[in-house]
Amino acid sequence: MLRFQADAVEVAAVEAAVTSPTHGAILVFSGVARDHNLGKGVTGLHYEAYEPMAVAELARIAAEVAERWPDTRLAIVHRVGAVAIGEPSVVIAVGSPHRVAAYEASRYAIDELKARVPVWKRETYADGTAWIANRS
Amino acid sequence: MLRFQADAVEVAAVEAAVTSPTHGAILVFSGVARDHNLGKGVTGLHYEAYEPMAVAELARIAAEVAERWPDTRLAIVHRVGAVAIGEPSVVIAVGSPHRVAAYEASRYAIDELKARVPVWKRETYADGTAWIANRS
Amino acid sequence: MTVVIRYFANLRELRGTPEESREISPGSTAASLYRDLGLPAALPVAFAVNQERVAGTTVLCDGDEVVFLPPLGGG
Amino acid sequence: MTVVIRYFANLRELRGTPEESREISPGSTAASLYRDLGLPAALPVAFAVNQERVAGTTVLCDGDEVVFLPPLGGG
Repeated sequence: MLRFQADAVEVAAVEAAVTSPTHGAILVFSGVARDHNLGKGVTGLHYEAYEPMAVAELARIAAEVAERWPDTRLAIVHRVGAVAIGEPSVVIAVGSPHRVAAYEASRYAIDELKARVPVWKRETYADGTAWIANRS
Repeated sequence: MLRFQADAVEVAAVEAAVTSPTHGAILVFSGVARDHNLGKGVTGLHYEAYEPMAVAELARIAAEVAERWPDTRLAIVHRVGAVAIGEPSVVIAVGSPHRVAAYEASRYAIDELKARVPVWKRETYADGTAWIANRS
Repeated sequence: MTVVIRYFANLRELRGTPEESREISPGSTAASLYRDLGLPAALPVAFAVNQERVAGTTVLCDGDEVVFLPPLGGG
Repeated sequence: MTVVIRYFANLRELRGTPEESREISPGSTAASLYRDLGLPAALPVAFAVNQERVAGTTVLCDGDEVVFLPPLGGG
């Protein structure tokens, strides 16, 4: 499960995608829309993706994870369109026989996603909007 | 939320306990009962805790997390009694403004739990049972 | 020869369209096309051609899909 | 003087009871009590008195709750 969707993410479904009876550790990361950023109140978020390339990039990240942590399973769901404050904009689930690999793979996936996947975020404030880049 | 319970863990409830509108990252670790260990098929698990001391130890770990990663929130729920294969025996949720702290705090919590909290695990096989210690 | 340009985020807003076709002269590169379009020189864009990240010096071919990638904000 | 001993996991199974009271002589330590009970010397137990982890050399007091901690298996 590697995809973009406009609907709210059902975290349990992403987790279920990596669950298996041989996996002792499941780690679920949710990036949640915050009510403030850089000292300003944020009232809403909007995500936009260059979707065919973004999906291809997610697939490459998944392939890298599979190579580095061979027994893990990975699922990534990212929102596009409007995301309300408090909702996850991205959910990354990793299943692994051992927890150390789960932590490493999860962190690799979110770090690489932020650095490489063509997705953009627009924040809405009381007095306007701005496109916000990830700090590298 | 730091507790032991006989009932199945509702992961969403543990996650909700650390969610706040100021927190950009939520990380949920689940330790799941596996169907095998050390080459043997496992048909069921049983956990036993020295509960007053175990709860006190969880509280100490939570205090350490709060000191090292000041803006995080932590919830830990551990099962006691019978745990079916595929069910989580422990769920640890961390909410944090920033993801790096979430990963570090979560990993610290599960590592310390395994090393310090007085809980024991008995595995059931086709041909008997055994108490299984964590590798240190 | 013709390329298709897709715009995202602030570049889409700036350009006022998500997509356009553009005649280019042979030898045009991703970076020279960006300049020729009069897009902001200060924006630290990266370049993608046919959904692969490329250097700005990449020479464009007829039918290429070109995307200028503003700083990313996923996650 | 009397201490209360609580047993867990394999020690509970071995001893056949979750808890017992025991008369001890003054100067008894957590480790000497473990030996006096005839519990397995090979088991790498740790010691808790009144829910605090202590060294085996800790001298016991009247009314103490003593627990021998077999290797942990939580998580």
